Amino acid sequence: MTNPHTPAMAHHATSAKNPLAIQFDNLEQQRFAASLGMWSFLATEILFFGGAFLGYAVYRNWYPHAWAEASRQLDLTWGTINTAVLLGSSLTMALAVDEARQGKSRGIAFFLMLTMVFGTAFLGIKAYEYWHKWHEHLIPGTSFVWSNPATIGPAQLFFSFYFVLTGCHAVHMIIGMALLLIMWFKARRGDYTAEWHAAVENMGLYWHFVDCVWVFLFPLLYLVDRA
Amino acid sequence: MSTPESVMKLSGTETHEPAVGRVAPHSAHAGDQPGRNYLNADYNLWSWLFTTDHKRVGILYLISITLFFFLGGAAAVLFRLELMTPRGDLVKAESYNKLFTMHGIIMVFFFLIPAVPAVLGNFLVPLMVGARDLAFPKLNLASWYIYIIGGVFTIVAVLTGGVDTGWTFYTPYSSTYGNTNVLAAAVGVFVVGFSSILTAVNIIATVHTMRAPGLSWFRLPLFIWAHYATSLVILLGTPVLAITVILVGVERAFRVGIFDPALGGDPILFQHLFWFYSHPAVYIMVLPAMGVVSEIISCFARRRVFGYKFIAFASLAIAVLGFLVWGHHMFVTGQSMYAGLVFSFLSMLVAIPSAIKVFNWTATLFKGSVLWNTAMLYALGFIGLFTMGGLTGLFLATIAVDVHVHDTYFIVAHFHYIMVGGSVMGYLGGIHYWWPKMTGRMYPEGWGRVAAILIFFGFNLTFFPQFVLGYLGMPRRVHDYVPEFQILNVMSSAGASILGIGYLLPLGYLIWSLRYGKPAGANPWDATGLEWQTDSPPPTHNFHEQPVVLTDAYLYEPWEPPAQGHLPQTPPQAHEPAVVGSEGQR
Amino acid sequence: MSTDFSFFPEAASTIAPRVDAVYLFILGITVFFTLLIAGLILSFGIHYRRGSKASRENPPTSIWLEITWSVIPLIIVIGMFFWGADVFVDMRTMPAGAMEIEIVGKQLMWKVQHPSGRAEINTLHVPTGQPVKLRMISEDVIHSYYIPAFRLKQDVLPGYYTDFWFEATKPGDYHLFCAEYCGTEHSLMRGTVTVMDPDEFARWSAQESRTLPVEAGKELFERFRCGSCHKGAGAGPGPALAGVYGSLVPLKGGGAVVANEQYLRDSILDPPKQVVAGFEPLMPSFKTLLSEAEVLQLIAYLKSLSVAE
Amino acid sequence: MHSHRAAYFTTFAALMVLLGVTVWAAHIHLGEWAAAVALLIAAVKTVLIGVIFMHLGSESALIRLFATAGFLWLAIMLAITLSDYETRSLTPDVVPVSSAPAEPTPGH
Repeated sequence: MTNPHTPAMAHHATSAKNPLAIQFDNLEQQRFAASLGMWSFLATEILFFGGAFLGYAVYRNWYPHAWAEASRQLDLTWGTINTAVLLGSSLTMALAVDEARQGKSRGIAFFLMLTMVFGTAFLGIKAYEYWHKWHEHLIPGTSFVWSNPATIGPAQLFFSFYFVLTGCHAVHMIIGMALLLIMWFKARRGDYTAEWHAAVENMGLYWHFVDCVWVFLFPLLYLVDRA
Repeated sequence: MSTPESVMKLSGTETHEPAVGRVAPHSAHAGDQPGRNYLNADYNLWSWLFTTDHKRVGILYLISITLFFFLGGAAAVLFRLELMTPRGDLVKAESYNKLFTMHGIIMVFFFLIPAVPAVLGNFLVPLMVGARDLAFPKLNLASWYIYIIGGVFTIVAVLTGGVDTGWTFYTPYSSTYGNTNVLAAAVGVFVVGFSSILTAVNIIATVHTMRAPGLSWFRLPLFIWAHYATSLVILLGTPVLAITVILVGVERAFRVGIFDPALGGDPILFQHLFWFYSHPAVYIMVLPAMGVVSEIISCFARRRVFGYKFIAFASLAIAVLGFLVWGHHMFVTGQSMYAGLVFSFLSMLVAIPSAIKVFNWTATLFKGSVLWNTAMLYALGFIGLFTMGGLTGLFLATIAVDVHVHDTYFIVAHFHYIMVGGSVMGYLGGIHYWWPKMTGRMYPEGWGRVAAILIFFGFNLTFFPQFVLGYLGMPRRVHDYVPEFQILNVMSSAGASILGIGYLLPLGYLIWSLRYGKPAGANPWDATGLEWQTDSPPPTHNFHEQPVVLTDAYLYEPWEPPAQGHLPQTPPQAHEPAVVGSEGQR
Repeated sequence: MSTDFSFFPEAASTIAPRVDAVYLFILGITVFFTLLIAGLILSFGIHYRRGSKASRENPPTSIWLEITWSVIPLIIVIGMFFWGADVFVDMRTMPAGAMEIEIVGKQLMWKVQHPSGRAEINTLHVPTGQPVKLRMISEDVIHSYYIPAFRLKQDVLPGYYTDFWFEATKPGDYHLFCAEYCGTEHSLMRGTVTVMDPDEFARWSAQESRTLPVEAGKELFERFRCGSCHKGAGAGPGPALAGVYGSLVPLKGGGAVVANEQYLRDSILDPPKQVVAGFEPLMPSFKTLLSEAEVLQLIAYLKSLSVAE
Repeated sequence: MHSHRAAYFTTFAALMVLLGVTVWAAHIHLGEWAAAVALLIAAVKTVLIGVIFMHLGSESALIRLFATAGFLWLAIMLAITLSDYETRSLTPDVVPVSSAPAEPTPGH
């Protein structure tokens, strides 16, 4: 009984020409497992950010005015531009996955590079905003300066959650950018074919998820009450 | 390929053809020469440290988890000795606090949560569903490395001064007032959380997509149902612990007030976030052990598990209801009275699925042919002690009694009855039940039973007096107590030493059996289930031929194979319909 | 405090027998089901042990069995819930006009302040037959004021008042523990609760003529010249304080809150937090100037202002 | 495999419009509805991204279940915890001393 798999060595390398892993029977099963695994991981990410949203919800409920005041300190124009940039990167990521479905390696590489450009732009704007907060002494802790003594406590809470939420989001972006870079090299090498490109699809899921987190973060942090 | 065992290894009833057919799909592995298995496939360290074989990752976990179990146990023996006397005289207050914190953190995060899923789950889930490996073997290895990294952080935290906040890290003590290595321990706990997340993702993907042909959901062994439910709880709970630990770490590292009342923060918010994970975590710890018990009871009672569907859905019900009840840990903090009543009611409901399981296990013994060997002793011990653990949980769910017994030794006794009486007995039962399959060797039956009985009585002597201590009002985590509690504490310490010896025995004879144990055939207990249809120890890719499941699980009654061709109607999720007999049409 | 060994704690408060009743009911249920399960396991295990001649045909698989052992436990636990909830609601409903004692928890120490002016450390003297309400706050971490003989405990939080009430019934000395782990000396944060007859308690209260908290509060009120802003009938920049305790205070920026102790404490230590409608947040914070005990004395004085009107 | 490029561009356009709407909505005085509206718009954007960019539209029901389970559990956590915070001030303690009814307290 000959079989396409090499003799049962513990380590069995899959490659572009032979993507079917030994523990799977067919590529559809392998793709479905990869997608289900990714979505399970995204469920954990939803609850990861969810825990911080719970803290946000409790304190915004307790100190509505203080949080509105603190939220107005954030630069809305840069926030809006940043959201647009991230939505743009989501578009280019989706196009990269679309290219992968058609097996066009060069197209994948191009749109992955575009996604990285948008991602870098987002992180750049974010870094500027962090510098701006540092400059304005809005980093919670001993160096925190706040005009209205009434809300100096809750304002620090707001900025604590601002930095924890956007910080975790930025870390997820950086991890995403690193993965995109690796994937860019592999795409140029032609590792992704129309028949097998689960890695690109999962990268897309991850990137879109990080974008969805920002879709919630932007209104909750920047738009508490701009009326 | 050894032919199915026709003669019953042990004395007793009729023989029968095991309920598994044979088919050779195009992807069979003639490469596995006879005599080659996952253990002797390769001997160098590289093949172990970089293995993607789920069985080897299971063994790696077995070794590291045993190390942590005895580390945590040593801390327990130390402070049990301290508690022999009312005065705090064996160790200083600081070291006592560090000891119970180390015991808590190591036992909860580094033993109980990973034990059954990472050792037995990793090893058996692919075997039981008829797959060649877990869905993501590399992730599985990464899970072990993450576990080791988390362990290193925690051990470094312990060695360089220790942590004295208790395993619950309550603020504001952990974030502002405590001055021990809270940060290092927090990072350790944060990292080890991802290890169980990866195990959960693996189990979910494997159970959904890689079941053998004919293995529909209601033909799955209950071990798989329990691990599937546990994986859901891990997935939906662990990340909340991750963000909680980050918030405490940020508050402590940058002197920022997230839970600090001085800035208007709320220390009870930390408790909400912490217990949202940590109560479901107790179900992560006990559900897999329940899965193990279902397997053992059914095999050694030679009976199909009574109410299979009820036990399966009870596991899922526990997983879901487990997320609604965390407030019963906070009845006496500033939580509102109405929320307390809601949590008390929901906590009552979560007791029902556990009750259903216990009754079903007991009913499985009825009209069975019960063999009292080691694994069965552990399983029956599990049922007895878990019943007491579960029922004493009702005292804590009843809000009026909890006000009195909260943070006393009544609580310590309750959760040890479930964790040690339940999870550890289940884990040891599983280790003994599948030891022949994992190592190809039989353990010494006599010594096994001695250890099981010793553990059962040592356990009861250790923790039953603590119920009485609890209602008398002895608070938790005290190294210096009022004199009238001494008698019960001495009894508890005596029990702890017996329990300690009881745990050392299996360590001894199991290692001994690796070298000198009788070689175990493919199916020493003549159990149903796919893991018993391959060699012991199994070849690297589990099966020489892809098994096909023809009937329900645990079919120990006499059974005739269905007419040829009329076979699995409900193909597993992602396969094309696998009709046996038509070769190559896959 | 009986130092001889006993299996059951004394019951020295009105709520204790009720908690014991629920406890014994559940204990009965636990013993019954444990023996039932253990008995069934042993009897089935032995009667149907491998190789025994017991008949084994047509083992039952009835759905009714499943339903019975789902519904019966459900009914039992629902019963437990309602009984426990009933006792708990009474625990949490503060009786009107209870004697209010203030307790400040600090690592290794319980500072107690009686309305009669007496102060205690790590001890608590209470009369029998009269509801006593303890209002508690912590100066550092979370503690838990626990009197096993009364079957009651309540966590003591930093920054937020928590309270619980009891009515002592049996004179004697009882243990007082800190039940929430609060650091190195958690186990030594113990004390004694002494329950006395009302007249003996009255004599005890009068023994040391300490200043009444109301007087101490008045002295603090004058020392910090609170009256310079809080003149009568809102004449000054601060709202009038006479009759403020218990009234519904409209807040600047909408909403209103009942001026309970928590509101008064927050307004003293963190004035701009909830500014009264029609006033500006001019009041400086007294957070560094007043200890929790002094804040409680000021609040006692403010409450006396409303009763005096 | 044909390209969905057109669908992605229209989705992107819709997302940008919704971004504008959410910014505009923050500037009009909605009072306590502001949070609800902002979350609603964000939810719509997330569903758009999920269904089209993340191909949930064409995935099997099981994967859609896993996608929504995370949000469901988040809702459980938020709902029960916030219910505690809402009812914390409702403890049935005594009406404050000053306006306590004049009935004689037992035991005096």
